[in-house]
Amino acid sequence: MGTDFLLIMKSEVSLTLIVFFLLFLKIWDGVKSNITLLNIVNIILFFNLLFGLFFNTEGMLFNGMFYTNNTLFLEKSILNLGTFIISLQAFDWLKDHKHLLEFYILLLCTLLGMDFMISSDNFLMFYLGLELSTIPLAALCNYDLQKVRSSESAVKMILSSAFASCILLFGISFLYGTTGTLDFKEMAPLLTANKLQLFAFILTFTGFAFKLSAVPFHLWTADVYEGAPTSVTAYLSVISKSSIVFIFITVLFRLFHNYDATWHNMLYLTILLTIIIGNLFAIRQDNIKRFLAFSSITQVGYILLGISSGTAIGASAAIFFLIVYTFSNLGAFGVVSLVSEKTGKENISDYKGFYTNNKFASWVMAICLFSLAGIPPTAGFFGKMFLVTAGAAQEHYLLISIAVMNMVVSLFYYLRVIKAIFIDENEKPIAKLTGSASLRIALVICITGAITMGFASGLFEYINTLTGK
Amino acid sequence: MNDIGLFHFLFLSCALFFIGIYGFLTRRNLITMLMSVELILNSININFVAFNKFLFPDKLDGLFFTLFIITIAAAEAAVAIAIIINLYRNYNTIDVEEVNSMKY
Amino acid sequence: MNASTIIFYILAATIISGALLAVTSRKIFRSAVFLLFSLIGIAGLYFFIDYEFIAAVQIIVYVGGIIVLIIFSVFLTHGSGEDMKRPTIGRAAFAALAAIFGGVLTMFLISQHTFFPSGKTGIEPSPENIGSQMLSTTEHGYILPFEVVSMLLLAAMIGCIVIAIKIKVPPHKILPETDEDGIEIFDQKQTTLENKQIQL
Amino acid sequence: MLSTSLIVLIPLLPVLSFILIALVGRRYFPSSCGILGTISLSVSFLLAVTVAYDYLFLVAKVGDTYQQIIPLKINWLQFSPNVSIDMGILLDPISVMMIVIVTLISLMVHFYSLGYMKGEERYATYYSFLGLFTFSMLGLVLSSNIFQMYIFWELVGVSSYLLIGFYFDKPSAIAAAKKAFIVTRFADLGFLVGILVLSFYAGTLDFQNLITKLTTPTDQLHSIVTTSFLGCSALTWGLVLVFIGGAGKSAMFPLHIWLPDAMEGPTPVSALIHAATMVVAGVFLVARLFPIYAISCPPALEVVAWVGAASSIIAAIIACTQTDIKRVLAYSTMSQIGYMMFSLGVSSYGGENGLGYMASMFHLFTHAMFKALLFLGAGAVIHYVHSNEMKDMGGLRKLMPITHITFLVACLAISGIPPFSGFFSKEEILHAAYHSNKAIFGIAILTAAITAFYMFRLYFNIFWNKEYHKHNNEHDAHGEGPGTMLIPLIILGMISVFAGFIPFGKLVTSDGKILVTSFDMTFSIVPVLLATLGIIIAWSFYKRESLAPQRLTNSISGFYKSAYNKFYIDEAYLFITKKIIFNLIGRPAAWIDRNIVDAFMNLLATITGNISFLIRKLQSGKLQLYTAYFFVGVISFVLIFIYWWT
Amino acid sequence: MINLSVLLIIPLITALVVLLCSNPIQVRATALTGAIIQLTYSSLILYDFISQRAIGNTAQMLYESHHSWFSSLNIEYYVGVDGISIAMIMLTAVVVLTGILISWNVTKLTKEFFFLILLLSVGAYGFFISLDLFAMFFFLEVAVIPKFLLIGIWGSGKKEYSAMKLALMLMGGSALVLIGLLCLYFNTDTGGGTHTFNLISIAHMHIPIEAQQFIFPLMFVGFGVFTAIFPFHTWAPDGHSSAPTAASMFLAGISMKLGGYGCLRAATYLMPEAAHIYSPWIIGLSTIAIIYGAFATLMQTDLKYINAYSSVSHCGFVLFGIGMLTKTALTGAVMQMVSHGLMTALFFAAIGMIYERTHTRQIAQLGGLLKTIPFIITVFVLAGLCSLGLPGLSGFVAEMTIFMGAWQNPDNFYRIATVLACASIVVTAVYILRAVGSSVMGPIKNEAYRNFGDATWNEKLASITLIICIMAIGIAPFWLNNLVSPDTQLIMENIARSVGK
Repeated sequence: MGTDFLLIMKSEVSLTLIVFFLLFLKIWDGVKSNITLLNIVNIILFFNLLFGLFFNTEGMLFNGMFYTNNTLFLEKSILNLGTFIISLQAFDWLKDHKHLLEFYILLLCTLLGMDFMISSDNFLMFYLGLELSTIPLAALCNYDLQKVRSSESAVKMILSSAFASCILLFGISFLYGTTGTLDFKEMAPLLTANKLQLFAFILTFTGFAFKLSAVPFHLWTADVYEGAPTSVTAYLSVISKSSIVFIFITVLFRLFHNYDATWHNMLYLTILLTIIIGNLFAIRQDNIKRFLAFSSITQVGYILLGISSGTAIGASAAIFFLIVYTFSNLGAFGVVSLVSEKTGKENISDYKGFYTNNKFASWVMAICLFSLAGIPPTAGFFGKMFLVTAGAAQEHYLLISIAVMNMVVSLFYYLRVIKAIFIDENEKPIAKLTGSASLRIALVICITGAITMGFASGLFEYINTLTGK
Repeated sequence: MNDIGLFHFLFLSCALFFIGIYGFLTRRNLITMLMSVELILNSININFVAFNKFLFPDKLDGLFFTLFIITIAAAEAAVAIAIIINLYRNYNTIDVEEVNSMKY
Repeated sequence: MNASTIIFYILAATIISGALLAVTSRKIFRSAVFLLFSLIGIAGLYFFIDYEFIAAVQIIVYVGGIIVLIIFSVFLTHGSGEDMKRPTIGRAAFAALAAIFGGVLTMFLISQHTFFPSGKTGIEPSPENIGSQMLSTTEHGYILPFEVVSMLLLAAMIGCIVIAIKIKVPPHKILPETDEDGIEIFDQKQTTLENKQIQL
Repeated sequence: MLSTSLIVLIPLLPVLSFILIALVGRRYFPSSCGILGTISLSVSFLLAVTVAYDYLFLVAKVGDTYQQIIPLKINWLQFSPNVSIDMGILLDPISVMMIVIVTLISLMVHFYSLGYMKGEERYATYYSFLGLFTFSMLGLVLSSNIFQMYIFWELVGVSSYLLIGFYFDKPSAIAAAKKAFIVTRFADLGFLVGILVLSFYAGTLDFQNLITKLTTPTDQLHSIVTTSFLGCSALTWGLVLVFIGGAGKSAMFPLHIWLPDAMEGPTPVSALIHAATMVVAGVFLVARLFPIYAISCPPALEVVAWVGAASSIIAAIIACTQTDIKRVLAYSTMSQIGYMMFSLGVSSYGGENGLGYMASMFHLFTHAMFKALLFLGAGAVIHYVHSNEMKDMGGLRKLMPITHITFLVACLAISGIPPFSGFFSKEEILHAAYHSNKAIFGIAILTAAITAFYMFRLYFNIFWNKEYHKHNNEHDAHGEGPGTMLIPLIILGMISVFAGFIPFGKLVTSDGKILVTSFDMTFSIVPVLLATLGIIIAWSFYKRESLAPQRLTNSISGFYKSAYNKFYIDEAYLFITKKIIFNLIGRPAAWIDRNIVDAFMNLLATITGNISFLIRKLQSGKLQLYTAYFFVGVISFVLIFIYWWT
Repeated sequence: MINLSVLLIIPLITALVVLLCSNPIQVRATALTGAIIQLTYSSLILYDFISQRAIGNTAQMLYESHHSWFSSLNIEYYVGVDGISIAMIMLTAVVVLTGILISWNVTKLTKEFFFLILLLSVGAYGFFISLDLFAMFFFLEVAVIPKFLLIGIWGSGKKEYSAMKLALMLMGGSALVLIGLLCLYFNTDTGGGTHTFNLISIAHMHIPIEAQQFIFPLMFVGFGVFTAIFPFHTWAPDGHSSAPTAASMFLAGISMKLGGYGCLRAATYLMPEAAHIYSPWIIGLSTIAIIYGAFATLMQTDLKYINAYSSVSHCGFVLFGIGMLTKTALTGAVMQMVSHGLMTALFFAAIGMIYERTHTRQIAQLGGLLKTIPFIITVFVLAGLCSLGLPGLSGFVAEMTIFMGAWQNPDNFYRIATVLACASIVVTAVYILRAVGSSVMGPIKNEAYRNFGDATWNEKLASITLIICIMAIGIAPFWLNNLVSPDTQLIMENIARSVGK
């Protein structure tokens, strides 16, 4: 064990250390200024992000409870990056918040949970990671303590995810019962086409689908996203979702590869429903967070499309897309959080004439939305193209056609926002908003990422070499 | 207890599971919904324990899983109740049907 | 029909009836008590198959912890005395149908399946064994989940505290308000901010 | 000494003048533009005469046959190894004749306009357009390639459009210009398709090759003649379509409707374009392709003949009823061109039988002279009277003696009274018609009589009849225009008198060989007598104001009315365009576009929106319903993927 | 040495510099400088290309440059040009330059306006030089969204609706293209089960005929939407009419050409057998577009609508030429693209200039403008004349080439279609003359019209540039023909080879 142990688990170890450090800060209560605290935390998170990039050591620990490789390190870095950006964006929101440190403790605990979850090779660890990343998140949803919607969203989050975990656990229990093991590696060859196992697999799958908010298991998403504090929504829609996608890929590819015919079909149906329903709902939303929720549901459809290929390219496309998605979605959420923090306005109609006074923020929003819509030259285009290309390898052209045509529908609602911002006239547009420096940094990171990531072919190739292994 | 086998347990847990689901879908009080969740989790525990006992007694995987589920159930219940209480403060009700300010 | 069978059925009856009553009773307090019975029945079931440790945990955690928590929260939310509202007939029928259908389907699937026991000799689920495995890092060691779950408990605890704690001070955020004072405060804030931050 | 550069200069000088005036002249020396144009045209004319002289008498005759000479050919647009549009110059008797006519008439018009258009606001623009037209027309007649001809054909059309619409604030002028362009455009469609047909079978666009390919009896030609489409052979189709193009430009019935309206343009323009040059382009076109018509496809030639004949008689009848002097002249032009057309139509290729061809060209030449003269004369009258209507005129012979004399000469010439030029050319035509088609001959001779009648009706109405009443603000004692207007009249009058003596049979024949024309006095008696009769009737009716014409018109009022209304052809066209094309095609097309095609796209959007609205209840905000859907989803997935979709 | 990537870099840098500018004057100056440099460079490429060809360089694509981009999917940055692309590049350079000149006086958000225009041009250049289908698609879509913003922000009339419709329909088209592209990709085989987007290598592969039958319509219709193929043309009238002048010029001048070029390069060239099979359909649809567009134009009363519908008709010719599958017709189609691009840009420029002064585009409200703003009206009339196919201007040459080529197709159906298409030139004459006649000529309808100033220097420069180009093609079409026809010849050979098999 020794240093190897530390290096293999470096992300988790460092996160744990940070959590305890924050706990210590909280108990010590020596730093009174929120701003100082925030700066400290942001710096720590930045170093955590940097640290995540180096000294990568692949390995397996605790008899398969935990393993890691370069792909996972990359995935963890994506999560770290997203968390860092969100932390920067949350600056304005948190600088007056009473429970600042608790926020970070909870947040980093969920991140830790996600790290464990994606590193797990075992259903027990997977389940623990999942719950660790869910339960504190529900508490975070309630973080605007005085806001009705915040508690409503938290209630919906925790109860529906409890229900979903029950379904998932029910499935896991049968998987355990029919194979006698919880270990992915041991279980995989034991999965045969008998109906109870298939049943268990389907229950597990729906559990994942719930977490991914794939239709028809998505209904909690919009309400939770709308009610939660903007930064938490961003976290939910980007980090939480990414981590589930990562583990979902692992589970499908590593564990359930015997069922690939079934899960192709399941994904087929899910993708169709997800993309179509997500779009249909998104086109008539007015609350921008709710709108982004539905748009993120649609995005999940595309991610699943890439995954449905069942190939390494599909996995890399999904991971690549998630990087792009992190930048783009967080950029959009950054602007939303700026606006809602300063003015309390969250409706698309409030954004009319936004461009008159807030040029930079408008462009950030526009670029990020274009990236989400998959419009070149933003990175989203590449992300989506690769997903669709990977998905097309299955030669389900009907599915591909519907997916691609739905990109047009989704363009419509992204353009609605763009239209409100740039085109629509407004007598009283939102005044000039000044965000904190850290928010500005976050936005700059986001648009830089949203523009340049697509051209960074090296990254995609790198992911591809990792997943190809 | 020769004739009390795995299937008895499984059927029992299965019944409990769906009773829990029924409760979750019908109870209008958030706390009772939470209680239904506990029922469901318990049914799953029975499953794990039964599988461990009857099929795979060589390892204690099922048992440990149950232990962790119980722990998590406790944690989940705690957080859920905290949230419910907070909700109650804001809404002055814990009727799930009335908690629908966000929709469509 | 021997004794153990009878015991099992009694336990099963307790569990099922407790559960059924818990999800149908219109008094929330009673509901909690029925749940308690059901959970105790389950603990009995664990005793029945000689998993004493887990049975003990079940009683301690559920009976001593969760049920108490629930009852506590029932008091906190002032809902104990009144009858709870009935679910609408449609909802109840639908839920019942779905649950029964799901249950039958699952049971059907289970009964169709042939389980393959490993046939190996078992490990005694004694507290010693459990304890040593729990803290072991080798094969079948559960130290990592143990640590993770401790983190989870920590997080849950902090979460509970943050959320449930009664806040006496006004909202953490000063939102623009309609009255003149509010605006004044807001404006002051804005100006001080602007000094420090570069405009977006 | 046919220097290529000199030949090229003939069309280039006008276009240079056009460019110079349009770009620079209009702004910096507007009043000198006329001089500039006239000078360039004079040079052009001199060159044309030189070239004609060289060609006809020095260079082109090999043996006894005039050769076609192509001094210049530039590959302009290559379609395939064989098929290309070349910009070239083709000299043969008819093109040489045409350049002389065009440059001469154009020069006259330029000169005349110096006086006529003086003081006009857009004087410079006018001259630039004249330059453009002359260039296009010269390009047309010199074309060595059928597509090149089409190109200049279109350019001529546009210049004509510009010149007709010269008075652009007059709605009638705009309408007339538009009409002229569109009608000829429609006809050009036939020309274009005809070119496509011919070139496809001939595999070339070059006149020389085209004619060779389509007249040499080979298997290929055989296949064209036998490939039939809707009952006619491909070649017939091609030639008829090409003829439609020609008919459009030459205002043949029923595509003539634009010509009378085109008189809205300045009168010198009418003289140039709508009397002497552009309108004979159709005749020129048929003449250019004559070997093909005559040798390979007599049926098409038959069509030409009958259309020509019909046009000539119809136009003549209408001309009798018109009161606008320019319109009378316009119909007479149409009638005379009909003459040329059927003359070509009754001709055949080579030797004695090519008489009609020769006659047609001869008539083209003489007609150009006297018709230009007539228009210029009419222009002078209009210039003085400020009206186009006969009723405003009368008794002008004393006020405008020179105009009077020259006009009379022209009238005599057009009526075919010996020894004026018209007599000779008409005589040949009648001769040719007589020998090949008696029916057409009958029409022709009748037309000749009517021609004489209406020309003299015009003449008497302008210069005799009632006394001219001066208007209050009349300033001149005599009505003659400035010298620049008179000199062209005199020159053209001279030519009209003497042009009949040019030995056309030696110069312009269908096969380039000399055609000895016999002059048969006895044959000439009948037509001349008929023409004289026409004159006498006109004299008796219109010499003085009398009621005789009125009585006559009353007695045949129905016929008169329909002739006066141009046999309602305009109305028929109007019906087709306004009612059928606009209302039954255009409007529905626009409507369909908005309400079906576009609405379909909008409908898609609406449907999507509606579905979205309908399913909004799914997201009811109620947690238990969400869970219920979730649970139903799980069960359906289980059912679907375990039992159905495996 | 020529490097095609410079074509992308120049406008990109210009766009970035524009963003850094602080006042409108700098913005304009920068944009103009960039456009001029770009035009110069394009001309340099043209010159070099012609001289290369003259010295016998018969390589299919010149100035090729490969860079591996996403090697796991065999996506390359692969550029190269042949005569067709060069013609389109020149067109783009000219239209961009004139568009910038015409929009000299944009006062609302000047910086953004020029930025978007330059971004759009990057898309167009990229599209025309790409030889990799992925990159081509990339650039195709780059060119869409700026249009949305251009129309939405600076447009007039029901601009939101038009902008949205345009963006969605074009994206719908590109979605079809994308589906086709993916199917095509998975039907290629470079050996070892890998696939390729490389246009040239796909052209030398045999795509299974069944796949072609499926893919070709997708690609063709998809690109066709950009070219306003019937019945997916309805974005064009609304889009054109609502767009600001420069955007209209771009839209009709360049954007519609993206579609035509795509139909030719990506659909017809790569799937010759399917092109052969679907040729009657293409002809049918495009003939409908030609005739129907022309007749629909007849009834329009708004100058921009007139030109927009006539663009539908004229772009129908492009598809018509492509569908005919003869070398001459293909050449004609390319020429028509260039010609229509220039002509319609000129037309829109003229309409824009008129609108800027009169604030109306209804022909009924205009009249007698020839007296007050002769220069602009001359430009307008010239554009009209070019549109109706006056010899000496580019429209004639292109249309005639198409007709000549079309007639080479010895089949009665094609013949009839050709005659119908020819007939449209008459209708064209009718509506053009109607527009010109009633808006330009006649008495002055509104006394306010007397006070207009004629064109300013920038407007003059723009118009004259376009007119020179139009006349250069119209008077000396051989250079364009010689530039283009060897490459259409090559495409035809590809078709002939495949169909012959």
